[in-house]
Amino acid sequence: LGLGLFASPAGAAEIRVSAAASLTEALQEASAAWNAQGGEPIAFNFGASSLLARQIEEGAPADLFFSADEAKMDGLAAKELIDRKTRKSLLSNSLVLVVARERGAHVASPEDLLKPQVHAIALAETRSVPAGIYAREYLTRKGLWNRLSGRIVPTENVRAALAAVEAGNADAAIVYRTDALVSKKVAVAWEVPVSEGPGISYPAAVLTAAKNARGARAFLAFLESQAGTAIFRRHGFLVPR
Amino acid sequence: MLRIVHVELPLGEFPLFAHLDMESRVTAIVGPSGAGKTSLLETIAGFLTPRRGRIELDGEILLDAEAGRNVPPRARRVGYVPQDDTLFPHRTVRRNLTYASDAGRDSPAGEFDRVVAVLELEPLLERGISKLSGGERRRVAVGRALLSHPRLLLCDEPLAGLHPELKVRILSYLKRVREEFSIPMLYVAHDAAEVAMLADEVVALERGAVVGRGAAKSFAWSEGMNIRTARRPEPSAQP
Amino acid sequence: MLRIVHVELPLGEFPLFAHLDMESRVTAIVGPSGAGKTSLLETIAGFLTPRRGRIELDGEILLDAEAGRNVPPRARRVGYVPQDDTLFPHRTVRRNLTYASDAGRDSPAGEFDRVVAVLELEPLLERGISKLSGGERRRVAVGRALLSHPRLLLCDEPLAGLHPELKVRILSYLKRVREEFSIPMLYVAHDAAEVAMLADEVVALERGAVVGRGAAKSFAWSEGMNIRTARRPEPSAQP
Amino acid sequence: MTGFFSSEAAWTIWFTLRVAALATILMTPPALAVAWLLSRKTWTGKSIVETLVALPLVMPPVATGLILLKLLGRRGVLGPDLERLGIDVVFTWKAVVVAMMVMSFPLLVRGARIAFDDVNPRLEQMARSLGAGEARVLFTMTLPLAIRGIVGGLLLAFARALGEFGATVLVAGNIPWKTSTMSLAIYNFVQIGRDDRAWPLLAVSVTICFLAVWIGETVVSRRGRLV
Amino acid sequence: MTGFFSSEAAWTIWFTLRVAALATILMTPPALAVAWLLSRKTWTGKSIVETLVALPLVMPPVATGLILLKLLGRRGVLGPDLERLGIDVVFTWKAVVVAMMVMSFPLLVRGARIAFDDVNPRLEQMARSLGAGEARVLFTMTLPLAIRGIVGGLLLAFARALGEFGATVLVAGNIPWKTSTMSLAIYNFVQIGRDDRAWPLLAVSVTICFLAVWIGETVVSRRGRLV
Ligand SMILES: Nc1ncnc2c1ncn2[C@@H]1O[C@H](COP(=O)(O)OP(=O)(O)OP(=O)(O)O)[C@@H](O)[C@H]1O
Ligand SMILES: Nc1ncnc2c1ncn2[C@@H]1O[C@H](COP(=O)(O)OP(=O)(O)OP(=O)(O)O)[C@@H](O)[C@H]1O
Ligand SMILES: [Mg+2]
Ligand SMILES: [Mg+2]
Repeated sequence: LGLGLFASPAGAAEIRVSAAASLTEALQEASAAWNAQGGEPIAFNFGASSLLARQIEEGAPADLFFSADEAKMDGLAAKELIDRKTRKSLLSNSLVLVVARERGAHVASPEDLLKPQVHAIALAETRSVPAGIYAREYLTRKGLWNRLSGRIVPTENVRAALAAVEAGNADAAIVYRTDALVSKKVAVAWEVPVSEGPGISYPAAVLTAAKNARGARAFLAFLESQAGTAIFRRHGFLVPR
Repeated sequence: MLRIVHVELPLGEFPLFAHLDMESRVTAIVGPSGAGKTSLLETIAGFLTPRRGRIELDGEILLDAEAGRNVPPRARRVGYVPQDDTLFPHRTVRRNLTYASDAGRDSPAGEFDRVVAVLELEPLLERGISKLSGGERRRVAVGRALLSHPRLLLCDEPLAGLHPELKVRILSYLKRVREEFSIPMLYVAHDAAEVAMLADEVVALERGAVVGRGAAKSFAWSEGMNIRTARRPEPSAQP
Repeated sequence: MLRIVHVELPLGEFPLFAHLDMESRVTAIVGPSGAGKTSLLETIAGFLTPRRGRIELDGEILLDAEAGRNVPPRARRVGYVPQDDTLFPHRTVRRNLTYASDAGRDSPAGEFDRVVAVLELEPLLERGISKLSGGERRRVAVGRALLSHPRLLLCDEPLAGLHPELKVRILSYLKRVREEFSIPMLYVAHDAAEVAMLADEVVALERGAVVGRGAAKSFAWSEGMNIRTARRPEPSAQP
Repeated sequence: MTGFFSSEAAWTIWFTLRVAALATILMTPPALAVAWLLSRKTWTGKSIVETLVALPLVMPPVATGLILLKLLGRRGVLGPDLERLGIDVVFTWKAVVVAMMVMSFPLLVRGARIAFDDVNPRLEQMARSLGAGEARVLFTMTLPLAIRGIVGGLLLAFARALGEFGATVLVAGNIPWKTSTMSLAIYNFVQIGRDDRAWPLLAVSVTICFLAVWIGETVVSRRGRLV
Repeated sequence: MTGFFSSEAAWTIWFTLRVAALATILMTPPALAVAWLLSRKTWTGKSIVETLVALPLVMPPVATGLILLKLLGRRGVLGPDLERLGIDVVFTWKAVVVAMMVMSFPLLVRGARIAFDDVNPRLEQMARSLGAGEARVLFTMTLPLAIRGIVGGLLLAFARALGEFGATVLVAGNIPWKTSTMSLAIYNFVQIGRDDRAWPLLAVSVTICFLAVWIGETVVSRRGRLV
């Protein structure tokens, strides 16, 4: 078990990107394209935005942070951990109300959530997880939050909320459109119009502690480029222009 | 009475092969180390299961290998004093002695006190087994077997390592047990005197087979078997 | 020579109190069950640490409670045959016998074969301990002690449960060991004949104290100590 | 306690203690049974059962959680039957107990199995020949003689139950005043960066663990005095 | 393997095996030492050490991970010193090993400690009086006689190392081709709803677990033949 065995393929000139788990597939595709045009290798670290933020606060090495919500980014900005000039809100997403594809509750609009046969509504943790925070914001704006709070089931994250609906133990869930598309067992009952919805945005920024800031900026630029945005669109994200 | 019919049990080098009827009340089993004495006793107790043969006690079949019948140790009601004591290490002396009666095998009233007195176990009753001397252990093992209200007693050198005086007292008690309750006894011993004192009959084992048998008094002790006659042995020590 | 000076060790009911010089080559220790024989041996071997007293072997101080000196068992070079064998269950007979020499305590050349021959252990050498009979265990324990190239042998009933014939052979070998290598020996036994044959001197323990002492031949065996003389004991069994 | 902790935190602590204890208790009989079978009987596919038992350790908790959800969910394998019986597991305290049981099961089984292996079968034989039935043998010989390993396993199991997070959050959700255990609460506080509120809870679980260890020690050594 | 699995999955499996094995190996000596001290020596604050050892079980993994991060992170307690030595742990395979070690340490310690407790001290005494030094006693008596418990503990520890997620993801991150273990990969696949890619990996870890169990069984029973 020579330690040499553990030498990672990526050498010194790599771009370390901490990104929200929900971006995994889009970003992997993007990095492939980026490499194809001769970009430096990318080392991703996928996880829950909040934990990624914690890692950065504790000085874990990263060049670029791609969060699933502004709050986390603000937190880092307040601690002077990101290079403000590079901060960009690249993507947006929309919330959807989903029910089980078979024998799902008859819900066609948020108001239908008040129906008595809707017992449980799965949301990602509404204090810490972006998707949950957005969903709460939306329900509050709709004046439904307080009337529904008894039925809310906070789950670890969006995926768990979907799993709850798939398993039939939640009658409905509010998740990102991108995640809803992935699951075959759920159907979109109602798509929150961007106008009504909360301002969902995925900010990205180069970190002040970045070892490879130049590379990070370059990759960020690539993600903004035509090629980059095309990929995100294909994965169901909205790209505000 | 105990009948052992063509019992065959594989051991290390050789098989144990036993075919005996024991009408006598106390049968002494003698034989060199590794002859199969313990194995024989454990077969009767049901700890070892022979490949062949039949064992009957008072007409009841305890084991019939051919017929596939095998009464479990629990139902054999045989009191066994193993060579290595096998006391229950997590129980006091008292709770070792009462184990059988707790399990529903009550001995006659007063028996407990009597046994404890004869074996001189009073001072030890509340002790843990790990705090006993070798001889004290032996006595507890004997007591435990006596208090299991058995139909048959199997004693594997019950008095090994006991002081002669005590030995005599215990022997005379065992004798009384045999007479009062007429419990037959199989008794492994090495000491001619001990055998002569207690046994009616002697069976000699060697390499797993019965090689000699006779009334205890008249039993032909091979040269040196009685240590007295062997004061000056030729140094047969060299290889 | 072994000197035990005012050694005091707390036991169950009573303390062990020993004060002895042993000039003789083989000292037999006799006494009723629970007298403290094993405790005495384990004190000399260093398994038990007395509260008071001193122990010297050939002038070297093994223990001096007052001076806080206590040579660890490892350095005492004492061969001990415990009453309960204490064989190494995870090693074969051979690797039990060679344990000491593996640890650097080599016996004289040829000793291994000689001991194995006398104790008749050849057929068992590659066996696991769990597959031995009681007497076979004893013999392995004796062999292991003999092969540890000791300055002093402590034998706690080494021949208990052995067949007279074999007993005689082993005794005569121990006798030879004592003469050839002049290894002094402490020997716990219950059999008058055994003692008479091997020992020069007898020490009687009772309730932890030395109550009698004398040359083996002339030793005054209390009534019944020699089982032969006790053929018809008055039934002292009733409580 | 409620003085220092918010009433919600106090509830969470008390709730966690009860479910963890309940899970450990409920788990013990089956775990001991499995351990006994593994130790005493030889049967084909033994290694397979052992593997199954060990799985909750090997799989990432989230996977275990998903599998449990697929089993107990209303659309799951057992779900419909449970629903017919009017038992609702998922997203209730029952789910917490189930998750804890599954996750700590392997620890008790291992501990007990090894302890059973080390019990000298001759003692059990002797007990039988003194007239003890199998039940008596079990309760007067096997279990007391294996107590060290069993207590050790119970400690690990209880500790694991207290710490369980991944599987619980999936099947039970993280519902304040309903299914939120200390681990879940701590996880949340860490996520929102409120370490100041996470530490006190952490301190509590450490204290509980200390008490458990200490009790275990005394139980074992109490028995030890005899042995 | 690479035929069926993507080269990334193949790498992940191989990587996980190596780090889990390495973690188990590195952990063994200290764990056995601690277990031995707990079993053989009596000292004040023993229960406290035992509690500390058990902590990684009791705390939610995320807390353990965070504490490790605060220790090893660049802004952490040891971080600066490590950095000066040119060792960076966080977000490297080293972090994975550390996390696995910390999380499975308690399992081995418990197992070994109980096994040591059950070793008959007279055997060790006898070995000494036959001239064996402490080292020889340890290697010829204590360890061989405790082998069952030790192997059992090693199994649990290795299994736990394979399954570890919560702490690893914090200190090591979930970096493909660098720190991503099977557990992390499975978690990530589940997150993005790609269960189809999670199951094969799960199957692999189950298989590995089975092999480990099976090897453990044979090792123990091999020794068993003599005892
Ligand atoms: N660990 C212990 N704790 C308390 N008392 C003990 C312990 N071990 C032995 N004893 C007591 O000390 C006394 C002496 O024990 P020892 O083993 O030395 O007797 P012994 O002379 O060897 O007897 P035996 O001939 O039966 O072996 C006995 O009364 C015994 O009950
Ligand atoms: N488990 C075992 N496996 C293989 N062989 C065994 C086993 N147990 C005993 N033996 C062998 O069977 C033979 C008889 O053993 P047994 O214990 O019956 O002898 P014994 O007559 O009681 O001898 P002793 O007087 O020394 O106790 C011995 O040669 C012994 O080596
Ligand atoms: Mg025998
Ligand atoms: Mg003794």
